[in-house]
Amino acid sequence: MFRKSHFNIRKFIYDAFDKDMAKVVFEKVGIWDCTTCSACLNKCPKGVDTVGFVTGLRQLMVEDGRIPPPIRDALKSVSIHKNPWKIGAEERSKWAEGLEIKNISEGADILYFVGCTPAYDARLQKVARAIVGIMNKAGVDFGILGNEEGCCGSEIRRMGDPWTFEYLAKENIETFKKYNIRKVVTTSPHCFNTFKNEYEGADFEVQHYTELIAGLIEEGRLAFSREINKTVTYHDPCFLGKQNKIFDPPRKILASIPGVKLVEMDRARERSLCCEGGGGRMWIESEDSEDRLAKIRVGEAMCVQAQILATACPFCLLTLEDVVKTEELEESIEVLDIAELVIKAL
Amino acid sequence: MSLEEIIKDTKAYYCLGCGVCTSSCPVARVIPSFSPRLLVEKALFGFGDEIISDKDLWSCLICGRCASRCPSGVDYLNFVREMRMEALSKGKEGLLAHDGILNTIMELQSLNLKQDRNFWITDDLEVADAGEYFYFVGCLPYFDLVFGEGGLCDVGIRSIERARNTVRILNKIGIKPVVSNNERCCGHDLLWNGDLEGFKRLAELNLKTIKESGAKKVICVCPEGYVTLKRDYPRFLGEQDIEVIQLCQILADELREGKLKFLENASVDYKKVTFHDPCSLGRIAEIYEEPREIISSIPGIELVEMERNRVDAVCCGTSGWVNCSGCSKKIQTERLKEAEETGADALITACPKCEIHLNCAKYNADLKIRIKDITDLVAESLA
Amino acid sequence: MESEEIKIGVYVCHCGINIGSTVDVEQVRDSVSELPNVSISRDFKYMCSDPGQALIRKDIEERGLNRVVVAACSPRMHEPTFRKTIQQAGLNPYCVEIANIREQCSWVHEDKADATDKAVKLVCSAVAKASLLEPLEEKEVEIAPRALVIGAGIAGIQASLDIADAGFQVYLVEREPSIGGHMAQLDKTFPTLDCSACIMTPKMVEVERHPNIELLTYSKVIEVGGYIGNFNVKVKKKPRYINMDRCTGCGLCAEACRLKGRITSEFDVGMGKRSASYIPFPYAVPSKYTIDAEHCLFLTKGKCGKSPACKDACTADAVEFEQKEEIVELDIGTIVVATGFDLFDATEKPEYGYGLYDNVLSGLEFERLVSSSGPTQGKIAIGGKDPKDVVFVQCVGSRDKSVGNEYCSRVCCMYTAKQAYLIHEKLPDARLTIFYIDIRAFGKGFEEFYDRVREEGVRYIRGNVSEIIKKGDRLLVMAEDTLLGEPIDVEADLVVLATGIVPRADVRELMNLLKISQSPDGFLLEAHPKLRPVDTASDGIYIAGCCQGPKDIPDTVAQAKGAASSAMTKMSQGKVKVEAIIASVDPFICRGCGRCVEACEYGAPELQEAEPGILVSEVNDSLCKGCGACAVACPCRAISMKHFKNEQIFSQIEAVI
Amino acid sequence: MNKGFEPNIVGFACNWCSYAGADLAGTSRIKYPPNIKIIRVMCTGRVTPAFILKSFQNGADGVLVAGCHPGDCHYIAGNLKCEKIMDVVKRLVGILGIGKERLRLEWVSASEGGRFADVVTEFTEQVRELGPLSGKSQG
Repeated sequence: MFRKSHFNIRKFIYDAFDKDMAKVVFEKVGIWDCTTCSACLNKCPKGVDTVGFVTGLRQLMVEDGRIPPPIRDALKSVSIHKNPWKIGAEERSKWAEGLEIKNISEGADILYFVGCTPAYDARLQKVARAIVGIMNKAGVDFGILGNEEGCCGSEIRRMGDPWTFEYLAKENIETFKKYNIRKVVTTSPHCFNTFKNEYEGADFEVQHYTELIAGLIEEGRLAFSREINKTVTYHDPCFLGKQNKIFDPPRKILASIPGVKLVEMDRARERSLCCEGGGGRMWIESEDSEDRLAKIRVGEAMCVQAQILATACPFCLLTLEDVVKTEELEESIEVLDIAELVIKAL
Repeated sequence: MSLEEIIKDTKAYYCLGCGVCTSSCPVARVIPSFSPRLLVEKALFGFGDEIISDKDLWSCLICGRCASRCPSGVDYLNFVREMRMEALSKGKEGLLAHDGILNTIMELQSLNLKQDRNFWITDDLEVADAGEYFYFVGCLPYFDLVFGEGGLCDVGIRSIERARNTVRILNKIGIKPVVSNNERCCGHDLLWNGDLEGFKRLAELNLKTIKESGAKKVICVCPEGYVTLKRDYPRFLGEQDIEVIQLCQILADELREGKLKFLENASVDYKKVTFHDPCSLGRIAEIYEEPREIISSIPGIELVEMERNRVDAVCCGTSGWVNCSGCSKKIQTERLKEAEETGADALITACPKCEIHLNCAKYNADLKIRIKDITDLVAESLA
Repeated sequence: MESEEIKIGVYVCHCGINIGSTVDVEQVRDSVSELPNVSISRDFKYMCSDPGQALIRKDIEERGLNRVVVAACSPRMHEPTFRKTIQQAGLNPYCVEIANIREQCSWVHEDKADATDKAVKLVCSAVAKASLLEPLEEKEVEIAPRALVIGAGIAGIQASLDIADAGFQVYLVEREPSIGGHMAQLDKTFPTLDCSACIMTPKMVEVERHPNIELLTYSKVIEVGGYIGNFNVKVKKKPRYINMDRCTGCGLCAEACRLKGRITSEFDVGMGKRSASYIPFPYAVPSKYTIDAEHCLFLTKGKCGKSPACKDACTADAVEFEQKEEIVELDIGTIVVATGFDLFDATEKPEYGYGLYDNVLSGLEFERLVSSSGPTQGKIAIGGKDPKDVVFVQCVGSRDKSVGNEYCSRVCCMYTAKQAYLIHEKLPDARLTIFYIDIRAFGKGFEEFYDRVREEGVRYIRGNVSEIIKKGDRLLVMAEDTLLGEPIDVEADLVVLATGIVPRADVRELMNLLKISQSPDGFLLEAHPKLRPVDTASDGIYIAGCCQGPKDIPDTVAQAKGAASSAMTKMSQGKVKVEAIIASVDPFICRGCGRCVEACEYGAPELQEAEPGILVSEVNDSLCKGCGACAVACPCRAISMKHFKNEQIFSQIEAVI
Repeated sequence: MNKGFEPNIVGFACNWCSYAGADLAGTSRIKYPPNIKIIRVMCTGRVTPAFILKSFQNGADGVLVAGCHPGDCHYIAGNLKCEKIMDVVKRLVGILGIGKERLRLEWVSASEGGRFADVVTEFTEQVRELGPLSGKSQG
């Protein structure tokens, strides 16, 4: 009973002990399969930095110029357009057209950092608008950077390009400083994680939007007026859950929506299964042909009779929804971002 | 310096052997083996080595009670100082209290270190880098860390408040004094513990600092600093073109001219007080009346005298942070009891060291009388 | 004394090449030969060897040396050796000073010139201190012939029996209602498969009957004062609400209890239920009941039906709700600590689903399940059915930095093998899989037993389990078979986690009580890891069993016997030398301010009235441990910390720079 | 400017934890700069402020005091007493112009040989960076 990938981090590490490093890296299949979800890192009894090892190997490949074309394109796009989606920076704030959102230069308590994928992906633009809608309802004083916003670098770093990451980090910190930003709220757990744990010299507070909304609900600043009579299960994104131990705010939000019956999948919280969207995996497909983890995950959600599979990460949303479409499960289950559920119920 | 030179220098050969010195000596009362007379006589008989080996050489408080009463005018204080110099040159020293930390602090100040001693200056205080008056702060910043709250040997005082109060008072009477980060320890204790070279190093650095500030007048609050700058700097480094003044003198002058005004019923906390003459201020500098005038003129305060006052006052029990012991405590306890017997609710002193030593004696002891510094008292009572 | 001329001999050791290869020993020898007070300086291949020591003794005798400096390895290594050496030559043992030029010089530096330079300074510093060293006197105190043993698991039981057999009085304190500890909870013991209860019960009964043992169960040590030979101990006896003399152990009270079968049994680690009035297990000692005040209706709510059912049921009139807690005071000579361990809480590893799935058990839970005295009388059933596939997971909470336990628990490999064997005996058709990282079968008969288990068809897979998830009614255990390098999933009806051994949750409380320390793994710290494994840093306090670190039963018993014999040695000597490196007060200088009293953790200095109204501090030599905090607190330097006096250290500072 | 400057560092280590930790660094052959010379005390609670000041006065450029981690003191709380005292001594060396950075208090256990070496290496580099204690020559 063997699982899908040839990717075997332990073997990589063992091989690296006594063989020529370059040979090890470049002859291995599966190095791009790692989603950097950190499930192994968290459990390693000897505290080996497995994820750092993988990104390190990738870095060697990037240095050597042996980069798979899709990765190369994504990295190139970031240096040109400040996003990995190969779309011009001038189109970054298109999603916000028609919405009344302050530019941060006018001054605000909170910077809403939208992120590349929610800014450019049509499906995720809905999530960004939902978050804006919620914040407006609650009277949160926030602004956005508009076209000035640039990639956070989280995925770039994991694709083996720490140099561009450092450049992006420096630039973002400077931009935040310029507008005297004290608090940043992100759509994506990936941006959140990198701001919180990987930006050296950052002196601003970071929140994931689920923390912000859970807080707003607790303070009574959001009143639900509509019931959503559905069975909902929540998929913990790795970068929010496993890696930053934010398990409760999303659940608190869901539990407070009238009508929602919250059920848990077997693999919940620390035990959650990765959707396979992290670590650059949005840009590169695995060479193995077994079932995607997202497919397994949707199956798990259906096992607990969930009608809605809720999540709080752009990548999770895309990978899970993709499965629902390709497997033609739209009748049975719907994948939604928590923000979308909240705005529906307001 | 040879023994003969010391004898000559201090006129020890005039000693009549009358014993007035020993019977006047507060130390001799608690350490019967200690005798100023015997020390001098031993020198006259040529037993210099015995004197410098005797640990009691370091028990003398330099309080000057013996010298003030000596019918022959033996310069007993300098006799002890010079004998200590001899002892030091033979590698002998007294038992330094607080593991010698205060003495080390003094010695470290003769190095070329950039101190940060002015941390206490708050925004409400007006001080200058240059000007006519130089306020010589003395050891207060260091005392605060050693003896202040949470300090190494907490005796429950706030020495640094003294410095602030002094500047407040000076500001009130229109003086914006120079306070310098380059000020050093005055050198009093090094001098009297026999380290003349160490003293000179500090004195030179201080004179340089004072002169660079352009000041012509130096205001001292600490009586030891006052006598050191006024008497010892000229003696060992030649005449200086500066006037050294003790704060009480300024205050008494201002009072007489009616320029210093106290609050109506200024003293609520202290009704009846007694004044303890610090040795340097009293017997050495002969400033007896000014502090009394100042205290008496604070509305609501009654000044009463202890049995032994002015020239007869008794030392606070320790000097130069050397040979502090249970005997010192006996002297201190006796002095505090003498103050309590007057019925006063506070003993007023004018020397930070008296304040420290008397407070230390109160630690875990059954002594009620409060100890208050005259500068603090004045600052709190000013209109 | 003061006039005695100081004559120092300096001896620089090559330690083979350990020092000599990095430090120019001859240069060190020559550089210090002209220092004041040094009358001879030599070098030698191995100073600690017999000829090396003889060299020192010869010089002392022939040259009249009165202080010795040895520049060699750490004083923590050979200071005692050289103290003895000079003592044999008639000097006071405290007249030697060691310069540590091996551990703190030759072994940590590479450049020979730098290392030599540093070695010279370290020797200068030692010479400076040696010039000021003073002979010290070692005093003696009497030792009370009574031992306190804390904890009555197998370690405490064995130690108590040994000490009592030697004729000393023993007070054995146990916090549970019965003695026996964790061993009593086990079914069979590896590798011999002896029944745990069968080999333990006779010892438990012997403890109860021994004329020299006073058993204090349901009790806790709450205060320990004093020092070796003269510990003053307070023990709190919790009320059992049952009269120990009257109770016959018949169990009518438990039968009658209105909460019967509703309270979780601690002894069965949640696998079984009990009443509020209970005896933890059938062969408990003492075989007397206890009413659990936390649950008993009458004790918690003040009401239990019309009248308490147990009281009505008891024919011996043994129920006494009016009992109060009692404090017992003891004068003790030596103490043996045998407080055992806690089991690792597997919920700290959420990936295993422990606490989430009923069919994931801890090792101890499985012991109770498989035990014939357990809640199922030894029947292994999951959801009423015999499990077909059982998976064992090794190293749960051991060798795992992610939960902060870096050490190996030492018993799990073998107890897992034993448990697999027990299942195989009862359910020969069950498929048994053990996931392991390494098998540590190091003990007597262990490897043979491991082979036997494998012969029975138990499958050993090398790889640590990464997660356990539900698959229908069954579990899916996921791991990598690291020998094949391929992921592997195994389905299971029952998973047994080889939960490791962790320090007692209240170990800090115990440390504060006894003034002993812990090692980085959290277990109690022995005085020396190899040579003093049962001693602690506090004289007269010994440790045995798992409180010192994970170990199996034979090792525990051996260590208990070791601790007992150490305690007995001290008590049969009747007297003990107390620390010579202590503080002393110069009563003439002391101001009696009491700052030393405030600084001391041991109550060693006390203020005494020397003359009316004059207080002077006095240090109790037996209480002083020699830390020197009082000397720092003393404002007037009345207190000297012997062997670490101000002038000694000042001289070292001067010499070292 | 300070090229070739080798700082003089005096270390005070408690017998039970840090001195043993230093020994362990030796037994493990972990290398560190030779600038530090350790004076053994039974407990950091024995380190009186005068030891620190005397060290500076005698020409030390840095002083390291190393004791047991809080809670591990062989004498219960000597290390905490030392910490309280060192807080004041740091302020003292601060106003004296010696500089707080030249005095360091660290907790090193008997099992932390590596940490001992790291602490010493790092502190030595820091003091080297600070340069010689100014005015030392005049002293």
